[in-house]
Amino acid sequence: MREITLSKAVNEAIAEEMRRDPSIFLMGEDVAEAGTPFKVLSGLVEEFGTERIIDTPISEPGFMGLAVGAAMTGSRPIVDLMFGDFLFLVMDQLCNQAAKTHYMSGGKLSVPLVLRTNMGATRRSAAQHSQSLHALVAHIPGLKVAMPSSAYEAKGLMKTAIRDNSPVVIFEDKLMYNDKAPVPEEEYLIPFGEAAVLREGSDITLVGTSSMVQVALAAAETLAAEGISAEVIDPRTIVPLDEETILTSVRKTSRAMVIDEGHQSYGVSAEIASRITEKAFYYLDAPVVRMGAMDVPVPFSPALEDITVPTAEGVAAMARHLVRGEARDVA
Amino acid sequence: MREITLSKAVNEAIAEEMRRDPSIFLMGEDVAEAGTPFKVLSGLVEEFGTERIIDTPISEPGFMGLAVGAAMTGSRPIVDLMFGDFLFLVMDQLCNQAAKTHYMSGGKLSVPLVLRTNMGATRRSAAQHSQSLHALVAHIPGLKVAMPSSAYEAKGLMKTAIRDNSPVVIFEDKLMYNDKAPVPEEEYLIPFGEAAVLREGSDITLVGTSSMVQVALAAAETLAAEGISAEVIDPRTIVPLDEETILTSVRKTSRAMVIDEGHQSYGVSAEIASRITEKAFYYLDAPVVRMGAMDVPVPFSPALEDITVPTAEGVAAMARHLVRGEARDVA
Amino acid sequence: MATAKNKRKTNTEDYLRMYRQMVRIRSFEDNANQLYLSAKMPGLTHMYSGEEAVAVGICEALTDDDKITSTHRGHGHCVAKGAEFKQMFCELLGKAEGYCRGKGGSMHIADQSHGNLGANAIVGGSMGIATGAALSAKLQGRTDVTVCFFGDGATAQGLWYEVMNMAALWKLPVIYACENNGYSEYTKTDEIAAGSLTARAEAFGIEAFEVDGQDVLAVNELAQTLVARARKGEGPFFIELKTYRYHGHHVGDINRDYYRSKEEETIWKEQRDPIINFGAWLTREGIASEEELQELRDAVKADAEAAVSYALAADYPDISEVDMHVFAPNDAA
Amino acid sequence: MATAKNKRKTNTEDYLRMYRQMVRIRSFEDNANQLYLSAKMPGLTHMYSGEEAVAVGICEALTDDDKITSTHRGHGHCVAKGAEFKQMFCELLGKAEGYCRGKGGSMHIADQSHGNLGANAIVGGSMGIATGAALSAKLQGRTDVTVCFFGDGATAQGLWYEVMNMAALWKLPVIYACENNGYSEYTKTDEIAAGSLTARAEAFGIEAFEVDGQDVLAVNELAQTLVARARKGEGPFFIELKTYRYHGHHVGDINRDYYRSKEEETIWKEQRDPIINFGAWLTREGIASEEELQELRDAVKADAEAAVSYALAADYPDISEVDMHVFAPNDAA
Ligand SMILES: Cc1ncc(C[n+]2csc(CCOP(=O)(O)OP(=O)(O)O)c2C)c(N)n1
Ligand SMILES: Cc1ncc(C[n+]2csc(CCOP(=O)(O)OP(=O)(O)O)c2C)c(N)n1
Ligand SMILES: [Mg+2]
Ligand SMILES: [Mg+2]
Repeated sequence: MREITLSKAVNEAIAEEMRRDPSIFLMGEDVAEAGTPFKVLSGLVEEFGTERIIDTPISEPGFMGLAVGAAMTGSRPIVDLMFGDFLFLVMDQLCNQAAKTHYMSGGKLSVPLVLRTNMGATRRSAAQHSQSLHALVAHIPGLKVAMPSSAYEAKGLMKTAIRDNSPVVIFEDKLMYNDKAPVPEEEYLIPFGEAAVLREGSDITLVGTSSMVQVALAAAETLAAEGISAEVIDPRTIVPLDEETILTSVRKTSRAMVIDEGHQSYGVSAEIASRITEKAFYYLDAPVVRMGAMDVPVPFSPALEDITVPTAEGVAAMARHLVRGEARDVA
Repeated sequence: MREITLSKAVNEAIAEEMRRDPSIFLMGEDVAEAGTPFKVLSGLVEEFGTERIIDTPISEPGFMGLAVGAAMTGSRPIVDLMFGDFLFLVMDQLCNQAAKTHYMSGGKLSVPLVLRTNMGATRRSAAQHSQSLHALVAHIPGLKVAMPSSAYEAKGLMKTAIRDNSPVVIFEDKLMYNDKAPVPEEEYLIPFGEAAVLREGSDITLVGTSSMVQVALAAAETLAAEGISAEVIDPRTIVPLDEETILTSVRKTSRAMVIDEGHQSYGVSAEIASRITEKAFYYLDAPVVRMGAMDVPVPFSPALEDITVPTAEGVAAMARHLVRGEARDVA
Repeated sequence: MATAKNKRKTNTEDYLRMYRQMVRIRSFEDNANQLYLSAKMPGLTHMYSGEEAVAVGICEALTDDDKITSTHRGHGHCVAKGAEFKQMFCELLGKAEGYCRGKGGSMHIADQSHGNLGANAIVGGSMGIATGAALSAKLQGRTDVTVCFFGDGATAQGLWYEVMNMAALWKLPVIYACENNGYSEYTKTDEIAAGSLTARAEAFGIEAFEVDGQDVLAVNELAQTLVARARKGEGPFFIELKTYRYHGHHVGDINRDYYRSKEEETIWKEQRDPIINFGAWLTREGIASEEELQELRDAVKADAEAAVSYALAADYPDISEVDMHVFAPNDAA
Repeated sequence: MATAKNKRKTNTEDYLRMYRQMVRIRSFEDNANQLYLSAKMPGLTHMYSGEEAVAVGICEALTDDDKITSTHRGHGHCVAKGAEFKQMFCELLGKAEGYCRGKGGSMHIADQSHGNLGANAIVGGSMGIATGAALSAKLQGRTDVTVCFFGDGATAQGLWYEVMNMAALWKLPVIYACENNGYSEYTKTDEIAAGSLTARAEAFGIEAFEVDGQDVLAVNELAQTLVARARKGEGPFFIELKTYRYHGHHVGDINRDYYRSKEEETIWKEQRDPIINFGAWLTREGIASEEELQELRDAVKADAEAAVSYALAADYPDISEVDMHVFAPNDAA
């Protein structure tokens, strides 16, 4: 199968959907000629014109608001938010308006919009351009949250997001834009709420999101060499969350770790770990352990930044502990 | 000891601190003559004048920003945010600026401000005036988060918050403003990061935050009548979190529930439950179970709203399950 | 009424409908207030009484395809845009037959089928929505116009400036209608607003107008003109409408002496009431007799009371509805 | 330079310091760019080259007690407000001796001890901070003034309108200095800004000024006047400074043809360079000879290179610093 970059996969998904449905448009800063700073959208304005690929002023709350209103009235907007850190600027329009409109109107109005943004540290961009803020939106009822971990998922999830009738926030890992993966030429969609078992194993379940899927897979590889068999699960969407696939795995392996690049405390890994504990407790041989980013603003200095995010070595070390029953004082 | 309302306790805390330290001022909408819509601040403007009790325009991002700058330059602002739901409007200034300034400046600048706001549903105020959004700020490194559960705590925690050199967000339960509790005449502070054991017990630990402390205590009362002894713990601050007091309790009781009024998914209860599981796993006889608000926007209709939040009966029923070992399919 | 005097040609039906709609709003609010005072309404609500000419003057210039966005003080807009009493009172009481199935209540009330995109409990929260609806119309090649209602206090929200900029850049068919009732909750807006509201809109290249918000014909005349121009792509526009709210900020705001005087309230109520003044004009101009108007008012009153009784007796939504409508259904693939 | 010609009385020292500060900024940026190109600098950075007269003209009108807030394009403000090369390069490279102990990097660089409240990676993010610093000065009875630097693109952030309103209402000693370099990243700001920037400030009752941002004396003269007036409580003020950035939006923005022409860049660089033009004026007026200026430039260049070498050799922070400075220490009770 051909291999394309995550960046290209996102571009294709949007182009295909825009060809299919004229009510779709995209808006954001420097999305048209510039094709975004990451060049993910290059070429779209040439095909769809500036009426459908709209450069906005630097007004995140404003264009997020416009998208909500447009979505309520027959359009299907895709909002491009250049950095995930700018989510803080659009929270009111996203969480007080978009997320609640369908419910507050008793189902009469709906808000089919996609907010595409990114996450991920270690780009030496410091505290305001490195955050992974998916936990915040996952907490708000009414929003769906997708976290692709490869070009393949990025395309399939984006297409599903665009067709969904509810607001969807999709987080791309900005360090993966150039990573290639096999992506079919034929059209496909990836349904929401279906986790992928990316590697089968019997000793421990590693649940990883987005960027951390690679980390989990690398850790599994290391562990395999030591005779420890790790199963790796990628939830793909954290809202809705495919609990069953995760629980089925943990009931088999009896051990689990959850790895996520958001800050660990009050983060996404806590929810997944809690559900495992609540619903598979009597199968567990060891505590479910979380690994998230350190609870510090992301530092600029490479010497510091690199130690704030989970690594394959760290995951493997902890998994070893858990499997060998050395976990009494792990965390 | 005299009993005063939570509202009065907050008022006293602010007045005492403003008398002590002339660099403190308070700003927000309708805080001066009106004393806020909840009348919590009545009388302050008469004592401190409109220079220190400042009515602002309806510009939450704006005055939050002003507070950050004022805090960096020798003042100690208290920001009054009328409803916790408006947090979404101030997230950038709070989370990208206030929370990160000390760190990003390598410790050179600091932002000693207090953001006082509220939480709590069942006031028939619908989805945009009923949220309990403390999970969002607890996730952001650099912010401390206090959640008083009584007049006594409201006063002691507010005074500590005002003296803290970091940004503190303090959530008052708007349904408790008229609840009275014994509050000493003499000055006292409640240190951050020290949980209170409000009731001792041996069979199960109930960790409750803010409004849910009353729910936990009521459940404990019910359970006591049935011979089940519940220990009730109030963390008081969720950042920093007094893990030790909670773990000590769970190591004794072997069972725990965490009750919090935020939405359950990706909420505060998940963090506390995860820490218990991670660090006291081998003491647990049952899964740690969370109870949060339903994952739905808060509905207006009383018939619906009342069932979205945890109740004493619901907590007691689940605790019974856990203690009697009937928990295999609880959650 | 001076400006409208020479418009006698406009037909009687229009005049009487405007009068009737204003009376309906007043009547709705009087009943809502009673429901609050008798503890039959859950929560609080913000009365529109006194501001009727704004909502009616503007909405009478709109078609059902045109959109509006509303505010926390939204009953007036809802009635004016074509809603029925029954579903409105049901919503106010949290009943299943309410426009939002009881999930929205007073602060989110809207007859969505008539283009009302919702009341909003976030001050200024609908400014983006309205502008986006106008963008959508333009992109989809439709000719509907959106009116964004908001208060004087809401002009302090930065969102407004962001969306005005985009509306002006892209010539969107949106009309920003600022109901300047002089107050932001318990504070005179003059104390918290610097400079001039019309200048703020004009700084973005937006044409701005001021009009007496108590004069339904003046409001309607201006609205007709601007809606027609916006429909032709000459928008956006800004209108500042001077008006007054008769009640407190919300039904529970009873003692208001500390922020505004009884005298001020009396002057507005007695000399500037939009319904009384328009009624007097209608009789003066021989369009309707006082008896006919009285009959109309009585009929509306009876309607409202019947709707209240209906709503009081109506069912709450079944508790199974609590987790319905969190997500919109997706069409089967 | 016309407006400044008749200010020959201002002393030579001031002129030369301004010249030197502009050269220092240019020199800092040239080295930063080299560090990027040679892959020695982590991440990206936004060059201030071309805009030197803005930061220097304004900061030379300030005392050390006065405050500024800076932007993502913040090296120029940092130098102009009194920072040293060594700590700046250390910060740029993430070293422990940087002004922020390596935690901030280019986008948060600031010599806090000289009243720089920080660069900011959120466009417009410091508008509230600057206004709050001014509020603080007023409340605490201090006389310091705060200058808020931001770009033309940042005027699209609603926050600005919110804080201008409060600054105007409360007469705060803050000066909003808009560095209008014509571009918001890769887009001409004209295409995304409606109306007039000065009118936007004026709509809030704020006095607004336009000045040639390439003319350091013109900038300085205006700044002197406004700072003095702000200190007396006559603020706030708004200044729009027309200027130009020579490099791409950031160091990685090399191919710029699709959004601006080489010709345009050449005209600004050759005809409107603030350093060349001011140097020519200094020699024309007999204030310094070209040799003296060359000597000054060489000295600055040597300084900068020494600082770069120092910074390259300096230590990274110890990893134990990673969780330091999350919270500010509290005084022992
Ligand atoms: C973002 C936000 N801030 C504050 C409030 C609280 N609040 C509700 S109405 C109101 C005053 C609004 O004044 P105005 O816009 O003039 O409308 P009016 O009530 O006069 O119709 C305030 C401050 C809110 N609902 N939303
Ligand atoms: C809130 C926010 N939105 C977008 C960005 C991305 N961004 C960085 S600089 C910039 C352009 C800023 O333009 P301007 O304010 O004119 O400053 P200039 O770069 O021209 O100096 C943008 C869009 C950001 N950093 N913050
Ligand atoms: Mg008002
Ligand atoms: Mg610019």
